[in-house]
Amino acid sequence: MFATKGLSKSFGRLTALLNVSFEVEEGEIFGIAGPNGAGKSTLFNVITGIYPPSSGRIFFRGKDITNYKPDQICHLGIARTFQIPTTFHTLSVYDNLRVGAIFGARRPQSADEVLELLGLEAVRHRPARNLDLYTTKLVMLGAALATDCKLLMLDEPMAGLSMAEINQFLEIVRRINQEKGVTIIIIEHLLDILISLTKRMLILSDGQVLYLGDSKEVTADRRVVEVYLGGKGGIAHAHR
Amino acid sequence: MLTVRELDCFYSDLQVLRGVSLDVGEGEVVALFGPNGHGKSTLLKAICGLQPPKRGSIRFKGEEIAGLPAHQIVERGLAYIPEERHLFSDMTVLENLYLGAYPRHARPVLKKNLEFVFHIFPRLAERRHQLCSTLSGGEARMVAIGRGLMSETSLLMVDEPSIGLSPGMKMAVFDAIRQIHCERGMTILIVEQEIQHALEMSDRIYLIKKGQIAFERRREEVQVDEIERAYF
Amino acid sequence: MKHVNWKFALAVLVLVFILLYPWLGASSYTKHLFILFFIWSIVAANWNLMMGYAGINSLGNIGFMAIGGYTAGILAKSLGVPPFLTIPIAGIVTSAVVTLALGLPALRLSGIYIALLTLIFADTLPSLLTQTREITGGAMGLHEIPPFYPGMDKTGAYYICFVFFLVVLFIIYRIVHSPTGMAFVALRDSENFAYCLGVNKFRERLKVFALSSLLTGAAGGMYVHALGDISPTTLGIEPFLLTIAMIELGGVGTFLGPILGAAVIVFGNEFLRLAGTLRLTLLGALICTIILFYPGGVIQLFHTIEHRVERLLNRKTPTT
Amino acid sequence: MENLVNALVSGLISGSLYATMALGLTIIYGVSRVFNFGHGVIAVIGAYITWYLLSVFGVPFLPATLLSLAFMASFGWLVYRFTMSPLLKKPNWEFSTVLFMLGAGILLENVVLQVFGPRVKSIPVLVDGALKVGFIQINWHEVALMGIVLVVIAALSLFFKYTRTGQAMRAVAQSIPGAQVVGINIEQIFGLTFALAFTVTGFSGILLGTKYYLNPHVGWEWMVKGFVIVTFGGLGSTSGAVVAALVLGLVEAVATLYFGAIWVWPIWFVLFLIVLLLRPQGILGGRT
Repeated sequence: MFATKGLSKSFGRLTALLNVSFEVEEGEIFGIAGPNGAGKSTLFNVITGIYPPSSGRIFFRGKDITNYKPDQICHLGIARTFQIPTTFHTLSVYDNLRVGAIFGARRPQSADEVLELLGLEAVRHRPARNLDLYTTKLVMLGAALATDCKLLMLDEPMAGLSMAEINQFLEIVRRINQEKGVTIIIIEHLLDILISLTKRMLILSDGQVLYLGDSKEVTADRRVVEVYLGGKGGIAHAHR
Repeated sequence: MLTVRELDCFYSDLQVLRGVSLDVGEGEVVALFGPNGHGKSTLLKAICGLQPPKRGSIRFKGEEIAGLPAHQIVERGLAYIPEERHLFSDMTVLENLYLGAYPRHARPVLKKNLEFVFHIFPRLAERRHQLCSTLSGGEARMVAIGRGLMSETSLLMVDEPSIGLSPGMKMAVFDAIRQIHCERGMTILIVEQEIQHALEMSDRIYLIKKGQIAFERRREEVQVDEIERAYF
Repeated sequence: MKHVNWKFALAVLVLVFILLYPWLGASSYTKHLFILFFIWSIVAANWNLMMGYAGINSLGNIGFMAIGGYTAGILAKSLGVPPFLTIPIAGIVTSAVVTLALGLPALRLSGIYIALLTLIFADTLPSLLTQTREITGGAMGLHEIPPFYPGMDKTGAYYICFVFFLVVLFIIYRIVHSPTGMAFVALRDSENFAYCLGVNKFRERLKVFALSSLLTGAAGGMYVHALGDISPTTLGIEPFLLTIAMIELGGVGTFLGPILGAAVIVFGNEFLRLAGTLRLTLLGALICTIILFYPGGVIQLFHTIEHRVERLLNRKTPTT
Repeated sequence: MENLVNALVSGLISGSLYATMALGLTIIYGVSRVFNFGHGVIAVIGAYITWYLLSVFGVPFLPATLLSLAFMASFGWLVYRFTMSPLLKKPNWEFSTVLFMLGAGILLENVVLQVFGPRVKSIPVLVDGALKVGFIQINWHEVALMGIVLVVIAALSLFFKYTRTGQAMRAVAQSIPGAQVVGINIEQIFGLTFALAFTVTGFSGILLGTKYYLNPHVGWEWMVKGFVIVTFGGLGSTSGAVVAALVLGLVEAVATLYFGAIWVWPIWFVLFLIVLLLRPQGILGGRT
């Protein structure tokens, strides 16, 4: 349902993405990982139209959406969250969701549905600035979800959460995927979480595809281990 | 030489560091490991004054420097080489290096330091009149490190020097850092993803996870599984 | 809930007072001041809608008002169009001209460029006016523009402007509390997130730009029919400064701020007349002082007082 | 033909004066990103102080100018230290500094009006007589002005290239974190930048005051021309500002010759609009 073909992005002389191609199936949870500076967030920004790609194409449900603007991409059914917890901090929780519902979905009642789905009724009238990290992340997720998206892109949603919160959050991600049939692309740093959550994943390194395939086999890939733990075969390799 | 105690640091409302304590002794090389987004860079930025801490103490050569503006910290002989490099892109390599010697105490020894920089990075000597915006990633990294050395520093903090570089360039950068330590006896605090390389050159390591020091080890005592577990 | 009620009561009280004022021994002069207050608070409120809510750093709104004023004046004087038509036409013409010539280009630009472009736009108008002396009266301006209705007195003008004032404020209130208003808060809090949730900044801003210039142009029309004349001095530095002062003094980005600011400035400016030539010096100093030391304006002062009073009351309740 | 050539020559002269006018703006913007909406009045103040020293105390031109520039430098530093510095630390500083400087400009304009009165003043010309080459006639005074402008521009570029402070200003303009990392005191450099820019602006006011009549309000017109020039040349670009000033000086002279002075402003506006739409980073500003 979603694919990129030969996507590249450079900023001046810096190449952030080079020839990245992958496909995501309808209803799938697809993982993206890679070390810092590998180009994961840039990939998200290019897909959601914040930066235009330098070359390559992006397809969503058979439609070429390369060079679409972020609001157009949202209206087609792709929503995203950000690595840095971002909400509209002067608006209430409910109004945060309403921004997505009114402008993204053009269907105000979707805000109420999301409020219920994520169990945010209790904090509905609270201003978004006074929330703990976990709830802030839920609100950000909720606003994205309220756009009636078909594809949800999550950028390191678990960073900074406690183990218990991570498990709770994973449960919610699975529910969104199963109950609402939303396809999900998730960037996550902790590989074990990604392995348990996804069937397939993409590993980026220096802006290029290092690994694309079955999540279970990723730790067996020598190059992946190398990238994560440093050159010369990595300490893990040297140790074994 | 550097003593950090109970440091709390915030990124707007988000607490990034929680009671971090760390020591770097004179002449030591200390490496800081930990997964991304867990506070390594923030710690370096807090020490060098770019991201003032909310609570806690940072003592450098016995003086409290927490909360001082960055330029006063540099003047005390502490240099930070940012991961993002922050070069002056419309200036030449040489102009960037000269600006590295901006603190007053660095100017009398400018020549000596410049020679040393060109000694460890001969490539920069060739490109001294080139604009920084036209350099490759590796060369730009060299300028950033060289600029830090120019400030006549006694403690060098290097943030992810190998990030985004080709394998060959990575080796060159690590060699240079090793040289800086061996030939100048510089005290170094390094954040690095290439654990193997960083481990080889360091005396001690710290591992940061979730904004806290998970453990501290001498190089001989490092358990590789321990690090692996923290990352995966 | 209680404090909402007393605020509402206060607002009603003020409105009733304004409604009855002509019968409470108002002089022709004080009625004139109220007319000025009605019109300027509309100009200020619309400017604030652009600047404070939509983040459009316009410095040309006085120019919009002048375009509306001249349009209405010329239509009424030269072509004999009745005022109930000239005012809407003034608004529409202003909005069309300004949105096409200024809004479409300016809103694609960022920050400082909007300020530059709008300021230079307003600066260009006086020379255009002198250039077209035959219809605009050049530096002399237009005089003896027909009033709202033949034989109108100050009380008539007072009530017409008052109704206009209420209608425009109601419209602005609705915009601020509409999805468009929410979009601006969202854009201010996090532009990229709003963008990715489907908010089109350019379109929302253009809407506000068109509407706000329409209402400002209409206010210009009200101005010429209520006061009878307009000249390039309307475009001068003093009205510009006065309006900026109203918004800053009242509180940027708040609904009531510019209205309060307009009240203080319009009535206060009369006292300032005593200061003679020092008046502009004092105004400049006032604006600087507010921006530097009290960026929230009068509204913030009210909020602080309100909080203090509430806290005082809360502290007393348990003890008594 | 004769008229055209003379117009071009006078366009070149006013263009070089506009260039010094634009320099102060672009220096402040380049380093601190503050757009000085009180710029014109600063120039006027510089000119008035010089005029006052010249005509009331009979101080010779050179010391009068130096005294006035010393005042401008300290004034610039004070303005930064006590108004811009706190404002820059608040959110929405971009527009609040604009409004503040606008308010301050009007305040100062009226202070000038109170102190010196509304009557037109003029600073005496530096040299009398005129130079005649064929049908072209240029006053020696104007030749001197062009020479001074050239010297000022050269001196500034040497300052930015070779002095420690000048390099630090460029460094701050290019990367604030980079400047912090090498130990540059940002606050100090910002303050010095304002001092320098006010000095240059005051000087341009003095030069303009020897060619045009001086009144308390003339600064606004100078300032708006400065705005258009720096936008043309690319905000923060010194060389761009100089070239743009010369081009616009010529355009203005030719437009006045063929269409009359009344069309000068609308033409500036249209040019400005075109530049903004085609290249918001300015004709000569390469980078955004």
